[in-house]
Amino acid sequence: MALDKNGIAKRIAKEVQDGYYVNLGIGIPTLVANYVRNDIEVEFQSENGVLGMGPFPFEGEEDADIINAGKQTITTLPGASFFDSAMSFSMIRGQHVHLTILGAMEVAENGDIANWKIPGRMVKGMGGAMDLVASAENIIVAMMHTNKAGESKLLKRCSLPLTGVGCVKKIVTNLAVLEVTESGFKLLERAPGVSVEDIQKATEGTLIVEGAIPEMNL
Amino acid sequence: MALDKNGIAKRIAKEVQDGYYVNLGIGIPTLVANYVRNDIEVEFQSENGVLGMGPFPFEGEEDADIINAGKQTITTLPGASFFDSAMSFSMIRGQHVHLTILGAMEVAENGDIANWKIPGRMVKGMGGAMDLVASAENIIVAMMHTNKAGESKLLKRCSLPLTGVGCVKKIVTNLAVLEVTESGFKLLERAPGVSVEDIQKATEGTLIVEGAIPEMNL
Amino acid sequence: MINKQVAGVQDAIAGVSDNMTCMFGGFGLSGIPENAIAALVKSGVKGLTCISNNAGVDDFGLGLLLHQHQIKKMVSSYVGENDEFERQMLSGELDVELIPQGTLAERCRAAQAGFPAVYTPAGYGTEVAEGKETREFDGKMYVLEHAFKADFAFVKAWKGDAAGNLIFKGTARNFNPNMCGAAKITVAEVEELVPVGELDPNQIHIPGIFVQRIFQGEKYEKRIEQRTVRKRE
Amino acid sequence: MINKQVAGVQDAIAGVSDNMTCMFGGFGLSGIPENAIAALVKSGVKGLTCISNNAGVDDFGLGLLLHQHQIKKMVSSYVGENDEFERQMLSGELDVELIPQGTLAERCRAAQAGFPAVYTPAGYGTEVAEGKETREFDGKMYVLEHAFKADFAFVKAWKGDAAGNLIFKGTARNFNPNMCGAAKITVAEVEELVPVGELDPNQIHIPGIFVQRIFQGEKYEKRIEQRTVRKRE
Repeated sequence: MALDKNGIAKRIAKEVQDGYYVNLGIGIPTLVANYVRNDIEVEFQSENGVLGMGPFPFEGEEDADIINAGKQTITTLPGASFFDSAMSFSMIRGQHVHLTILGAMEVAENGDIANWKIPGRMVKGMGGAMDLVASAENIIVAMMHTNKAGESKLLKRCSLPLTGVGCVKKIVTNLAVLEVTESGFKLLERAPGVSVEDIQKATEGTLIVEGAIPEMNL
Repeated sequence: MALDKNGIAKRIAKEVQDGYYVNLGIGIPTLVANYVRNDIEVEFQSENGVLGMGPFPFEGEEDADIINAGKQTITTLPGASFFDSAMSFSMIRGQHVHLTILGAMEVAENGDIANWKIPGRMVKGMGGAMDLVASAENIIVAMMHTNKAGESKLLKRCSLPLTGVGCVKKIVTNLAVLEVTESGFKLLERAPGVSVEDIQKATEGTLIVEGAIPEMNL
Repeated sequence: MINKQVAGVQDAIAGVSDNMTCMFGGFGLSGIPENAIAALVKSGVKGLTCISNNAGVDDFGLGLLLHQHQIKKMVSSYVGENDEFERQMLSGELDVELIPQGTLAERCRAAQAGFPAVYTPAGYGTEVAEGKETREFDGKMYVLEHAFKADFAFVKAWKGDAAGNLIFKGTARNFNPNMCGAAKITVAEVEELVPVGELDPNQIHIPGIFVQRIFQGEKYEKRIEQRTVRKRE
Repeated sequence: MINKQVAGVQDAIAGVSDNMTCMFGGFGLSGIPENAIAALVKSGVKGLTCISNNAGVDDFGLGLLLHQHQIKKMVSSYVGENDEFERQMLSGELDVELIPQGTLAERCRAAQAGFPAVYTPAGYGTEVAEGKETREFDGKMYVLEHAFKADFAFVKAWKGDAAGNLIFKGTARNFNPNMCGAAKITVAEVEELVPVGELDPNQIHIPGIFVQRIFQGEKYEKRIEQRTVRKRE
């Protein structure tokens, strides 16, 4: 059975390691924070200028001056810090942030990513996504395997304007976990009950299947 | 009579205008602070990371953590701030500091300055001088007109390794006030009792004398 | 101490004229110069090029200037949540230049710090880099991005003093410190103007040298865009 | 919270080996990592390239490492006040690269912030620019200066916590914040290590993400180089 958004977030949470500073994009990535093991030490950075984000505030305790990059009211944990935008992107560009998790409209088998613009439609902008994907050593894309029209989002070449080139390392979708390799999308894991054929059918780009593909352990 | 170091400082202090942020080099420039009119508002910046320097501390109140670029213990005035070296040079490079006053071994008639290195001798380094002269819009050199051997320090071309090119605007020496112009050192003022001939004799570079040259009003 | 205090918002915006380029601090509606924006709306100044991470919402922030057709061009990283913006953009009335958020921050910082341009990896290989110089360093590609040139920077801080020293609060800090000194004239508005000497010199985020005018805003709405909360258990 | 605290200076300098490049914060003797330097002297590590604005005095600061012939090269802006330094430099034993102070600060910041190089006007037309790329922007000439590449950065702060957050005091701040995160491993020593949560998140100069190891120094001499005072009237 294909995963839902929370399932994807749950699977990605397993990629988060002890001692990681992590930047979470808007959407599914935001949910990842809910599933990180609590026996490891992880800090969440938001590019608008906070490190050490905690959960949402209790009702009545919201502060307009303490938000995340999704403009949501948040709290901070002990050890947190606030800083300006230039310093925030120093953390990102300088690769001090270990892991970036973000959504995508398309990913190509060479690691290109498109997630900011659909020609002809109102374009909202790239925000910090172009800095994040151009800088992070470790980028995981969280997305549905196909779009609303049922078309694959894992392509030979992106058709939409790019956000970054050759930068995506891993993709977790509702159907599978895939690694971007020199020869294409290498299938690592299947969602529970999803077959390799299902994944193949939903993948336009080159899919590499080697040996038996295990089911995700969630 | 030629000025002493305090006389030079006193004359330069008249160049400091209301609302100026000023960086003072080591030596004669440091003395300028003592002679700035107290009916104008001026703030002194030191490139090691302080704005709003005050006088030396009272005996027993020295703080190893509060020094100027000459490594002297200092105090700060109300409204002062501390900052890191990168921000300090942002103030300088970004031309937020209005006036830089520094010493020199040689100045050339095209505005070149040499003040950091004598080949064959122990070289201590340029410190912040190269940043200051390359950035400041308004640079005044404070120095003796001749060196200890009696040789002119106002030259056609500098003989020593340069600190910066075409940057000096004004020079105040023990003998004169001079402006650097496209055609050479323009004599603006004489030290009290010093003749134009005295100045001409002590100046190797092109000296421009137009009309009567007034004595300095100290 | 060099005194930067002006009587109020009218003196603070003096000199802003048609077709100027202005920077505005803030991320979403957090940390925006509310009082300066309100005064600019009243002033009727037109043809502004605005450098701001976002463009406000329909009835607040830069959205107020958009609504009065006072903005000719926006330079931003993200401009969602604004119907009037969308309408003007799609009709071609409004020119929009979208740039990466880190690039926006660093082009401000470059202007503040006297750097002509910076090499950033952001946007390499995308349409953002089209027509721009690119260059390899150590096997990685970078895009040359130039320092902004702006006439005014409007920033908002939490506390400040007449010397122009500023302290920001929480994530309302964002682009505000990077814009100070990045324009010919920096106008800072603060929630609280404290007596000179009250701010700890060690804890000042932006020294007064980067600020030309400072005033205490009359009031701050500090609107929240996404009120997210959790229930007490 | 990611814990950066190490037991003491020995753990803090673990991994420093011969011929590495190390950054040291401080201006003159103000804000230098006294405890790390003392431990490096004891460790006997040799062939170090040191990036530091100054080189200490004969019997303190980096002068202690020089005295034991542990330094191969100094990258500094000013190296006076040190006889042993002079002797080693003139004899050719010690390699010295002198660079402008603002360039030194910005090459640190570039490394911290992921910029490969910066264009600075400092040193243009001087021997500092020899062999370097120069370029005109808007009629002014600039020199391309590259980000430092260092193995360790040793910095000293006033207060810190186990998360690696740092607050500096007075002009002892200087190069210390710019060096945090500018090397593969940043080692911070503090006068006082406070419980996590005690530092105001709004007033932290360097967030812990830039620091890999932190410890409280056993003692600080904080020597004054030029004790200048005035008499009470």
